[in-house]
Amino acid sequence: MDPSGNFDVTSMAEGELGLSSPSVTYEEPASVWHRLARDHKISIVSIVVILLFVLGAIFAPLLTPYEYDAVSLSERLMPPSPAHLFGTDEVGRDVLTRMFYGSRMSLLIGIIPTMLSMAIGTFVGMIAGYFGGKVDTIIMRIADIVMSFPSMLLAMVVVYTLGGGTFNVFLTMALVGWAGVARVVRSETLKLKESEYVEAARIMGVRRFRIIVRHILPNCLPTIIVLFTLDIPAAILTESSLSFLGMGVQPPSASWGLMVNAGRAFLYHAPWLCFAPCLAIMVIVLAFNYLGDGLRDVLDPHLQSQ
Amino acid sequence: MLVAPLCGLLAQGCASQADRAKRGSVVTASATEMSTMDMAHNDSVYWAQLNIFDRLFETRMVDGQATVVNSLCTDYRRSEDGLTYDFTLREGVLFSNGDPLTSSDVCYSFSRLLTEAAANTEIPLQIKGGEALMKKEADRLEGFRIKDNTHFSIVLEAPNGGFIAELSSPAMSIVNERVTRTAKNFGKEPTETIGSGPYYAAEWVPNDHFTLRYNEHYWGEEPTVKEAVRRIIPDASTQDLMFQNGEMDIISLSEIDSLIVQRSYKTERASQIVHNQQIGMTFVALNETNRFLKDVRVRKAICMAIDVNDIVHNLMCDDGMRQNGIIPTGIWGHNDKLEGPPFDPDGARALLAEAGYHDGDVSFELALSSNGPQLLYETVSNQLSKIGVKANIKVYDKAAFMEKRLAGEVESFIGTWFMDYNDPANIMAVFFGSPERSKGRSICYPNVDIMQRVSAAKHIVDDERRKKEYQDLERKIVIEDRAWIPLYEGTRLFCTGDRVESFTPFWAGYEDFCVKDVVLKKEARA
Amino acid sequence: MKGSKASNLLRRLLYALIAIVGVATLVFVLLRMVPGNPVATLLGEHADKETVERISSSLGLDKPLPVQFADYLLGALRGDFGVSLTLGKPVAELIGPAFVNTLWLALAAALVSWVVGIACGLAAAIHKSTIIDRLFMGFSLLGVSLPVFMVAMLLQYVFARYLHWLPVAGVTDWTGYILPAIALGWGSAGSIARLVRSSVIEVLQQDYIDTARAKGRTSTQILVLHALRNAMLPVITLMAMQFSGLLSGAFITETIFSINGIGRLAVQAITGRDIPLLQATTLLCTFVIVMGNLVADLLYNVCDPRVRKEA
Amino acid sequence: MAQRTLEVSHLNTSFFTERGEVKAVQDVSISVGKGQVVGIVGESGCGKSMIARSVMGLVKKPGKIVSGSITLEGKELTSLSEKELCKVRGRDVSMVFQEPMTSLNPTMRVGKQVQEVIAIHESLPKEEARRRTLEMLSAVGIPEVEARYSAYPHELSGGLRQRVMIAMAMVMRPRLLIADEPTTALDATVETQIIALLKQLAKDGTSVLIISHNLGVIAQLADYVYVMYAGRIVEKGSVFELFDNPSHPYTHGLLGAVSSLRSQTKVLQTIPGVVPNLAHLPAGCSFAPRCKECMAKCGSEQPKLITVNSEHEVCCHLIEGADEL
Repeated sequence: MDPSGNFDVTSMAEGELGLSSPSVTYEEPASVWHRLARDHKISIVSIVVILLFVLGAIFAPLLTPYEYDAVSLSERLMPPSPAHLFGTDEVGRDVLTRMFYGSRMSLLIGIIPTMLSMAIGTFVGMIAGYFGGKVDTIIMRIADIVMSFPSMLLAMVVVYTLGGGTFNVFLTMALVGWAGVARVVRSETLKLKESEYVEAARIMGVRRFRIIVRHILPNCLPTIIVLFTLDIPAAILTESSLSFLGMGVQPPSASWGLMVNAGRAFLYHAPWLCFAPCLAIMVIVLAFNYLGDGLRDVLDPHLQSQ
Repeated sequence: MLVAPLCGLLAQGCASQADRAKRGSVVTASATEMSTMDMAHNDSVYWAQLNIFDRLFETRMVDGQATVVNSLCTDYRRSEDGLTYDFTLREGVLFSNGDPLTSSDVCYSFSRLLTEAAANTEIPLQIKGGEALMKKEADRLEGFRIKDNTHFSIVLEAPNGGFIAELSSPAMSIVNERVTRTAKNFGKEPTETIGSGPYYAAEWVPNDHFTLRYNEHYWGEEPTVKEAVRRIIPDASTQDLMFQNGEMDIISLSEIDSLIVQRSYKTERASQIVHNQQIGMTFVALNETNRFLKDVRVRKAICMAIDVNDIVHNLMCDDGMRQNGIIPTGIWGHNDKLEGPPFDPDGARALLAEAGYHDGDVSFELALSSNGPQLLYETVSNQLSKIGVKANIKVYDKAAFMEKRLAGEVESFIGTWFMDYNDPANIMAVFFGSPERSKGRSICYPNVDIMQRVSAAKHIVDDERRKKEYQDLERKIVIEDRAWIPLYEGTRLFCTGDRVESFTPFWAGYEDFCVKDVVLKKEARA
Repeated sequence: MKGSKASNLLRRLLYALIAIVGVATLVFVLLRMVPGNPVATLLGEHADKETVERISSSLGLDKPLPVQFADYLLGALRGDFGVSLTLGKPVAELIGPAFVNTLWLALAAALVSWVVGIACGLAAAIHKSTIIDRLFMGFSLLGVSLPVFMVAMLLQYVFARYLHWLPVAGVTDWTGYILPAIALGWGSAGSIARLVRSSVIEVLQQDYIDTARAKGRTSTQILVLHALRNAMLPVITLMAMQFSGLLSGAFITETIFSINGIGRLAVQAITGRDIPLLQATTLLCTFVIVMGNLVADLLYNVCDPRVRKEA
Repeated sequence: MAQRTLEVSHLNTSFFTERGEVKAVQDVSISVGKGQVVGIVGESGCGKSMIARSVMGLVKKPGKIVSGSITLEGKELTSLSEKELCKVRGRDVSMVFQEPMTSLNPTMRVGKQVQEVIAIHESLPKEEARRRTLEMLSAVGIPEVEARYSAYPHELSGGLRQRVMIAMAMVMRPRLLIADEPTTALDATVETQIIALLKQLAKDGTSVLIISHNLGVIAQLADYVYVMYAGRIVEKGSVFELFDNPSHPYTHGLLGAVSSLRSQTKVLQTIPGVVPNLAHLPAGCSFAPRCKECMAKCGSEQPKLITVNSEHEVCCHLIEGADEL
């Protein structure tokens, strides 16, 4: 299925061991990190994995003796060897080197558009939820339009309108992603708006902007953090699908999606071309998903199933 | 997991895919669907034209040299001044619906290209009165004179030594006048698209498959293939798999990496490989309005920095031939004495320095159309970077690329031109025939005199003189002006499946071919 | 009560209509912002500028934009989407059969994802925190983490290339749907499994499950009679929405397996800059998604008595 | 002594978590006679509900009955298989839960939910089962039973839902009804009605084990009371004896925390501190850390159950000390 945006955001709350009456209450509330380490060890592993990838991306030039774009036609499609641990690609470039450089692009694609869509979605969602009325109706109808447009198709159309290229892919994915965030944040805001302390702040004459920033935003944060963590892998997958259809990042930039796309013609005859980037996509997406799951359990935001 | 046992059951039920092939039928695949079978509206996919229709003449490969042979026309005579041609049509030719072929069908076919006024107007426009017909100032083609059912003559506006070769172009296919005149959907509806070729269109599910079936009225020798299905498979690796799985009988290997072809097809199926020179030229176009590229020394440096032998040997696994001119090998008028500059990066650097440029000074856009040869681009760009020239690859969507190119705004690109007919005009005039044409190809060649001569060369009736003039001009453009950077002529490889005895591709090396040139093994015949 | 229910339905329909018209407008505007004349690509290498302009005007591409937009909307209402630039046929004729192919594919994929997803989710929920749970959940997380094209290519190589059991691509008979259905259903099977698991676990912690046990029901009876129906409520919604997703999102699967469906048409329309075809496919996909959401809402209303009465 | 309806002796129920054993119920013995109403009282989290669950055989997964015996009319329940337990539950012993809002299946009509119990334990024709269901529903005081039969839980008020729960528990005429905080979620007027209904049931011969943190409810309903603290019975006695003469400091505290009409003091007393973590119980008396009258001995030695009089036993070093003096 279309990989983007299909992560169910249902609460995976497991209920602490089902201890209904002898509750283990009155303990010091552990920090998020402690609870992650205690109940979701795999989240910690995920964080380590993600950090490793980030380090690999930052220090790519130090980790490999090759240039990521050094064409060497006499060394085309060489199988893995001590000189080229993951072999060479169809124009003789070192696959491992391109993996390191590709992780820059793929991580950026995971993070930057997601941050953008989070920012837009949060802002718009809070405005819609807080002010209600016509503003809400208009914003939510626009969000409806974006959401009824199959995300992959919208991305393809926007990429084609703007042309390929890194920046446009960033923009496209942000444009596609904000609506879902806006919906969740809006419903959260609606709930918070009715809460006593917001009511109290309003009665005391606190300005609306201040209420939104000081009272509503911080309480939406857990939700936003979890959404963010779960949207990153979705973005990486969307980019790889776009690249697969030739509409993502354009060469000679390297991204994992692009490498898989180039390598798929060689899947049978030179599998190392696909293997490494596929594995990387899989691992990083799994890591972010596990981390997202863990954060969701620990932060327990109010995410509905839709 | 649930799937595995299910598939096990299936495996028992269905035999190997190859055993399911229908006798007398071949399956082939292409990534691109035709938009129409109508030659007046299509010029990129020739599958329908080559198999459903005939032309007055055909071009065939004879000993590596393209040669024009008779087809629907059995005899012709050219007048002294090269303006008038008298033709004799083959007797007893029937269309696939049983109608007889007459001179009137030929006249209608040529006139129609002009009245439709879309693609392929260039050749009939040379016939006297062609311009008037196209502009609707006349209602018939003045230069086309019908004598009787099998005899007619054509008068040209100006002499053209390559006219007969041009008549073998797929665009000049002969249609059935009676059916086509009344057709609502010629070219799209199989029953309304009638030709005299060896096959007729039996079924067309756009985007899925197109089926040809043998035309019982065909005048030529009966082919062994009675049915040909052309499936649309956009993905080259899927085609590869399908062929390996026995689901296809003939595969064009041009979209599969040459090294893979070398490692798998050439080693495992060497005897089934069919080579065919692609009569066409791959070249680098440099726009002379660019502030760097207008300097001939820069163009020459670029020329010297591209290691064509490396590309042909390593990127193409020697499935290609280095070219030094404009007129490709295999075309009449090709000059094999032309010599390109040697691969010499140091010399190139020196030339750049002489022109006043240092490392990184020269920088331009190398425009790649979204479906273009990406590896070649990356290779060339990388080779140029070694002499300090930045050729930045920029990917454009096909339409955007076309529009930019037609407006003369592409800074540089790598293109391939395939020949439609066996005459130098088919490439020289296209790129250097006039300032407009040169601009439309984003070369923007400034030398007006040369272009006038290219345009006029076509009208030289004497073959030797015409050849000499073309070669002269070619030398000026390529060697002196470096306005055209030739790379190579490719070889198209086909691989035939176990059911195919022999196969002859189309002379110009298109992916499309004449199905009648496929011979099935005895056991696979109907 | 009835009045409010009807007006609620009307409001939803209105929203759906707004969304569809909105998408239609959005696509129209986006496509007109693109540089490059689609006709140029169509005519190919041999065409010169004049020919391109002549053909463009014959296709009405030179009319003022508002006029083109009006033509397009009015045509769409009549089911006339113009003629495809790349395939040369009326778009409506192309979309009909393509939609049927896509529908079959989506049904097959839905079957795969529902059966596999619900089975895995249930098994994991019942054996919560055991090795079975970890295995199935790892499996389903892999389902949502693997790009669909990787699954598709893997299936092609294993079942077609090595085992020769199934055709690589294309649909000549029903066996052609098996691999694409698995590839397409795989991802949504993963998310369904995750939702089923969490939903069943949540329901199994509800007090009424204790009540049922106190009545003397066995675990299996409880699961079937009490837990499943309640646990399936959110799942049904997800399934309805995913089905519309399958119907309108098989771009990659249809391309890899060469199935002549809506998804591949859309991809071809984009790469070929086939504006009429692209407009029609996006409109169709949007319609499907909007209807899917509507059906999901209605299904939820039907299945959950709490919502049913409130509406 | 005549055969008791329920006899729990030396019951130990623990949870086995990653961080060790949590002893939810320790060495608890309880006895309920026929037609008797027995109450268990204690703060939340002290293990009351675990006793109920242990009796029902409904202890959830990491939890387990470690030792002890539970007999229902002489029949040992702890050794029964799950299948045999299913036959007992709902027929011989049934349970009413605290939350009427969530204890009913939201997607099932309430009548069906009651009728289901009959279907599980008896093969009756549907009509007959329905008739009995309707009878039972009206017996617990539900008006317009025909209409209510096909209502969904969310369409009923809290009180009605609890009545449905009671109907469900009583429809098979069980020997023992366990009511776990049956009125906690209800408002005061409804509470009174439900208490009256339970009283009526006891009068009709059903033994009732009622669990509550609300001493008021216990005082109104129970004949005999057990006071629980941190998984142990700390004091037990007949309702009058216990309320008139509380011996354990904790019971004192509990009573002090209730505003009573009889009480002369205006200020409510509270028990300082909280229920200790069951995973890390102090070595001696578990109430010691909160006890105002704590002695040195309390921190190290577990007190034994001491008989105050024939109707009253307590588990406290203070009493022991009194004896010694």
